[in-house]
Amino acid sequence: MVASARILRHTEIARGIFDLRFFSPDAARTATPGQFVHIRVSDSFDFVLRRPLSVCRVDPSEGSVTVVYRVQGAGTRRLATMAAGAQLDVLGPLGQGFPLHAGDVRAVLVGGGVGVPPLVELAARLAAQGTAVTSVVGFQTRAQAILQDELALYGDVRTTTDDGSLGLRGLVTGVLTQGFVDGANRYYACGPTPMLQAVQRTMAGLQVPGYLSLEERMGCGFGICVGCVHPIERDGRVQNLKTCKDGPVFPAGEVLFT
Amino acid sequence: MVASARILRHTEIARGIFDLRFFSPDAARTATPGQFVHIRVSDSFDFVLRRPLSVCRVDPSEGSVTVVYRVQGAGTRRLATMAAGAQLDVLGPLGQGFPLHAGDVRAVLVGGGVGVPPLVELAARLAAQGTAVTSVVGFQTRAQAILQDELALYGDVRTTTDDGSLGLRGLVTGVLTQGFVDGANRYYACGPTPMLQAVQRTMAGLQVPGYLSLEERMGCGFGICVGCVHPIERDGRVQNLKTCKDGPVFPAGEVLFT
Amino acid sequence: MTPLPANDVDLRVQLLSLMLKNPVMPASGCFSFGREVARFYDLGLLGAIVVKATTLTERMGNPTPRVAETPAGMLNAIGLQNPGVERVLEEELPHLAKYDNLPVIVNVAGTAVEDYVEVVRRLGDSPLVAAIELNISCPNVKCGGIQFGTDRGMAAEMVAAVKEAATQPVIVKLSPNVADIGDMAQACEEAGADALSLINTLVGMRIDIDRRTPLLANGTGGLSGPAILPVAVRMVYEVAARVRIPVIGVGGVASGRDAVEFLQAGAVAVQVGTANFTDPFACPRIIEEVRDWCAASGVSRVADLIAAANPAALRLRKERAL
Amino acid sequence: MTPLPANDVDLRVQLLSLMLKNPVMPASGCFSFGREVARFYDLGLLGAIVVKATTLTERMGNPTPRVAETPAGMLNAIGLQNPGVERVLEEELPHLAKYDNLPVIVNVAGTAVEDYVEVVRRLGDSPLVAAIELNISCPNVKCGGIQFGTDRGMAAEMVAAVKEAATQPVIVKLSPNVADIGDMAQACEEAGADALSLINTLVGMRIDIDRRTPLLANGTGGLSGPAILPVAVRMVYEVAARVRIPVIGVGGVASGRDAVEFLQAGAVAVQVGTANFTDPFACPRIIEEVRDWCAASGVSRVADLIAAANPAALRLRKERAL
Ligand SMILES: Cc1cc2nc3c(=O)[nH]c(=O)nc-3n(C[C@H](O)[C@H](O)[C@H](O)COP(=O)(O)OP(=O)(O)OC[C@H]3O[C@@H](n4cnc5c(N)ncnc54)[C@H](O)[C@@H]3O)c2cc1C
Ligand SMILES: Cc1cc2nc3c(=O)[nH]c(=O)nc-3n(C[C@H](O)[C@H](O)[C@H](O)COP(=O)(O)OP(=O)(O)OC[C@H]3O[C@@H](n4cnc5c(N)ncnc54)[C@H](O)[C@@H]3O)c2cc1C
Ligand SMILES: Cc1cc2nc3c(=O)[nH]c(=O)nc-3n(C[C@H](O)[C@H](O)[C@H](O)COP(=O)(O)O)c2cc1C
Ligand SMILES: Cc1cc2nc3c(=O)[nH]c(=O)nc-3n(C[C@H](O)[C@H](O)[C@H](O)COP(=O)(O)O)c2cc1C
Ligand code: FES
Ligand code: FES
Repeated sequence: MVASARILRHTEIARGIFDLRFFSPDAARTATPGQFVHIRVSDSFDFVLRRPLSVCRVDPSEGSVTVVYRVQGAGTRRLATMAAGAQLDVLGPLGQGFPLHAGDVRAVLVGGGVGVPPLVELAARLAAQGTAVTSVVGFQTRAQAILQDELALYGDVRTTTDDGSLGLRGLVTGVLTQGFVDGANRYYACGPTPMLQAVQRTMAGLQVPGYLSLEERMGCGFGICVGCVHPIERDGRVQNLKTCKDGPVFPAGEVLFT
Repeated sequence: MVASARILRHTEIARGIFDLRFFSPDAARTATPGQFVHIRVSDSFDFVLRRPLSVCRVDPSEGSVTVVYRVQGAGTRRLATMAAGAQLDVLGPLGQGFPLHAGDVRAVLVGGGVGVPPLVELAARLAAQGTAVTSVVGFQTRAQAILQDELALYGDVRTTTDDGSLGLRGLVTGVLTQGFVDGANRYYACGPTPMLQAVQRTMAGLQVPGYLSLEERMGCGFGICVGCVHPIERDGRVQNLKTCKDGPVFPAGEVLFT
Repeated sequence: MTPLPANDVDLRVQLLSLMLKNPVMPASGCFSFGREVARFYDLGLLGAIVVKATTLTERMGNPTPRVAETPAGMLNAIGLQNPGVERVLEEELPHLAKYDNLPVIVNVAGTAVEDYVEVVRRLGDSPLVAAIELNISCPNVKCGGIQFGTDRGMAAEMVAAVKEAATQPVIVKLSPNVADIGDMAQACEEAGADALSLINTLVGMRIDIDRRTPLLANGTGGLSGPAILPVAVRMVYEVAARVRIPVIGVGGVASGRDAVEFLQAGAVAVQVGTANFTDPFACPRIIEEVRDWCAASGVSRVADLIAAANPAALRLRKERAL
Repeated sequence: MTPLPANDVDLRVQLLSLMLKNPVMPASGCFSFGREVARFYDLGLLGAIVVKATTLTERMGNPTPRVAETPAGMLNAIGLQNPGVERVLEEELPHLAKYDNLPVIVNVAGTAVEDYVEVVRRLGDSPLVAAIELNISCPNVKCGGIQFGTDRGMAAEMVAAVKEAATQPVIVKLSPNVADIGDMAQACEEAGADALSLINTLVGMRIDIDRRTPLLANGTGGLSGPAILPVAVRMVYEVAARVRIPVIGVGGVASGRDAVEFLQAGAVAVQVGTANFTDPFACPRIIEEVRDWCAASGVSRVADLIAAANPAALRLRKERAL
């Protein structure tokens, strides 16, 4: 659950976006797509909080887990300085990932920015169970587009960018039309909150059920601080559930936005 | 004055005691024995204060400065992890070193523990100006004895240890007899405060003038925080002078101990 | 002092009528009700456990973001989210019964004296609850909490009312956001507090300069973590020299050395908060580090460290022992 | 917001009658009288300079150790060592005359109201002194200093007395060791303060556990550095929304982003203390980092950042401008 994991590979795959692979046989065996790891970027008190990063790929045979992250602030900047061979303090896998439904014929995956990484392992598992996968991924601009090739291994990928520098200009929801989601049993979405909100609304209109992976600021990452909650309507009442423990993935129909 | 200096060599020379050589042509040219450098051991806020370490050797031709330090607490422990090739944030040389007196025939050098390092460069300069050098160095135990060979290049070295595991058992002052200091024009001492106090008393009794290098906790290291003062009797009055700027070396006769 | 074998160190400390197997316990709100951490290690290792603040009725807490990082610390504005005392008793505490000698301390919060009293009354029926920790120092709720902790008279009134209702010992948790902590401590002692714990968090704020707004949805939050340790040590030192009741030290404990520092300042035990987030194994690690430090320093009984650096507090302790 | 060339950023801010070339100045006691730092860089780069606390007569200060390191901070207990106002005027300030547009702010301390008044009177004759900073918040001297800063009535009395004697504007420096900083700020405003600076240090302690005694000879000391930044930002935010006089932010500023955070909280300028010890070039570096942040964020006038994240303070600022 907590491990000092050796970094196997650490490369910049787009401007300021890194692919980090570390050795953690247990996590590689047990992690499911949508779960995350909670990484301590330094033993300095400058960073008393760990950083949550979604599992992007696991390779149980190699015993490796891969995360893909964007340098955002001081912590990820520090993380980016760590070289292959160094030891990383990793807690996880944590949380509830994306539930798979064995009978699904077709699933639509929607990702925005650094919300795309968890969709890769998800696409692989869906494909493995025979569910057809179509992905829609949105980025600010071409230079920040990531993981389309990886997703393309498992099905069609549509790309949008805010500035039109790659794929369609506009938001991912622009792609989510009746025709596009035709035949889809389910959708899975991960990305910034405004995107999730728009996707939830659009897909509800198109009557496709799905799951959202929420992003909240975390203290502990495993349920003891109650910092990361999100309002969820469940069992007929609104509850502030912990996204680190009860989530980050929730049924889209239960998620409330304010 | 402030430099990012490359570490040229970093080796453990006794249990928990390190020899650190870094590249700093300016400091190597200008530093005098008894001055110190103020080192930032990390850019983490865990260490908002720099660490003062005495200049042990300079090599102007190589552009290098050497310090010798003992791992004491968190900061020096951190410093000890830095490898040759890494960059070190060094401020200095700082403070007033040991004054040399050209006509001196013989000088006695007294060092205790990690107070010994500054005596090495001092011994070299004294020898170069034709002053005969005798050193008395004290350590807790044999495993912590350092720099006797270096000092021996410039004259006789007497060693004492608290436990008798090397040289004479007891304190350095045990060596400082009338016969031993015979013909000495001056003494120079650096070490823990109780040692300095004892040496001051003993040498005053033997009527040999000298200098003490004081150790006080420092904030800034260059005179702006007024943290590092020591009571000095000068110009007929007691003043709290800054050991970082007015010292760390003071004429022994001026130094007050409480 | 000559070193000892680590196994020869007696870690026990006495807190009121409780003999704790060691002086380390998690701080309220930084351990939930223990269930999550029980996946990581045996809670039976702990000296005691302090659970999340409990109020009379369920509370949803504040909007998010509720946490932010700061240099050597963090801010939180959880806002006392908890399921209310009934569900705490029914759902959250029972799993703790299986641990041998694990005193359960329940942190109690509210907005009015009557609420506090009622929660304490209901907890009084539970044999599982070893002590009450009265949280009059929560900076993150609009009404209640901290104002009791920064007003001498209100604090005393609260403590007296709760003491009357309580069947278990009452530990009062003090706020550091005051000009004179010793005076607050004394007020609580005089009003009947059985022990004190300090400190709760300092009020702080971070601003998201790119969005030009406070980072926490609540605006301000409580500052915790290593950053506040020197403030906490100072307050423990001052209070331990002022009152005769035992003091528990809280604030920034992240290592065995930190724990020893609080003990020497005059605390009989320490609570560990934020460090649990950085390192889920913080508490058992700190216990082992205390043991190792004692062994290396030749200290055979950790209880001998209490107030060792605080002569006035030591004198009070000795008087009390007579 | 579209990025700008760094040279297009107007860094000037108005502090009372002074137009500062930028909002960054060293904090009192963390720059001595400027002579040592002048060896490192041109002091003319600074927005202003605040010099070491000055008392009526010479003070020797406290015994050593006077400083200790803490997580993301330090403690100090200097105890106001300074040569007294006469020698400050004769020996320490004159070298500052050579800098163009470098307002000199003299920090004044003492033990009794009359001392403060007398120091201020003597400084009144010096054309070099642009403003007085009244230090009613020094935690490190036995009598005087902090008790003025933690008692509403005493603070008001002090400010009124000093204002009567002063020919220069009076900035009152507040202590964070209070339960209600807004109330203290208001008391000072009502008593006639021209501006406020906050915060001074929090009272803290470290113990040398191997020697079993407080690390500082004075026992307690003042906590400064990044650790206290969130406390300072919160207090600036609260005070800026409460008083109409300008506020200067102090506490843990170590980067341009930190300075911007204080400005957005409502400060018109910032003081840099402890960071000067970590990095002798901290002040000019921070000025450049503020410039670069503004340029990257498309902010053409740094003055537009003042209170940008504090709507209530912004409203007060606009009212004042009318
Ligand atoms: C469940 C989950 C999964 C995530 N997966 C990924 C991923 O796969 N790839 C990726 O690039 N990013 C991911 N993020 C976002 C990532 O955690 C933040 O970008 C990162 O924590 C920022 O840290 P920092 O030190 O760079 O920023 P700082 O601003 O220095 O961080 C300060 C504090 O704020 C928190 N924080 C800052 N921004 C965010 C944010 N957007 N979301 C949550 N916390 C934040 C940090 O964790 C830290 O506690 C995920 C977030 C969550 C909650
Ligand atoms: C002028 C001068 C020259 C010195 N030269 C040498 C030398 O050549 N070799 C050597 O081994 N040591 C030397 N020392 C002592 C050395 O500075 C300390 O051992 C070191 O700073 C301890 O840092 P730390 O992080 O390991 O300890 P910590 O305890 O983590 O340090 C915390 C703070 O206390 C200060 N501190 C702790 N112990 C001392 C001490 N004994 N003296 C001064 N400050 C202390 C640190 O600088 C730091 O600010 C010198 C001290 C001074 C004042
Ligand atoms: C996320 C969080 C939640 C907290 N909740 C409570 C609480 O419910 N009741 C309480 O008395 N203190 C609460 N505290 C304060 C801690 O118990 C402790 O007093 C404080 O954090 C200082 O200790 P630390 O520095 O070890 O974290 C909370 C602290 C944090 C960080
Ligand atoms: C060594 C030292 C000496 C100080 N001396 C004074 C002083 O003489 N007068 C004063 O008003 N504040 C004094 N202070 C407080 C600082 O001016 C400042 O308010 C405080 O350190 C917080 O800022 P910082 O975190 O940037 O250091 C001193 C602080 C330090 C660290
Ligand atoms: S992050 Fe602590 S409970 Fe979720
Ligand atoms: S260490 Fe700051 S004045 Fe000497």
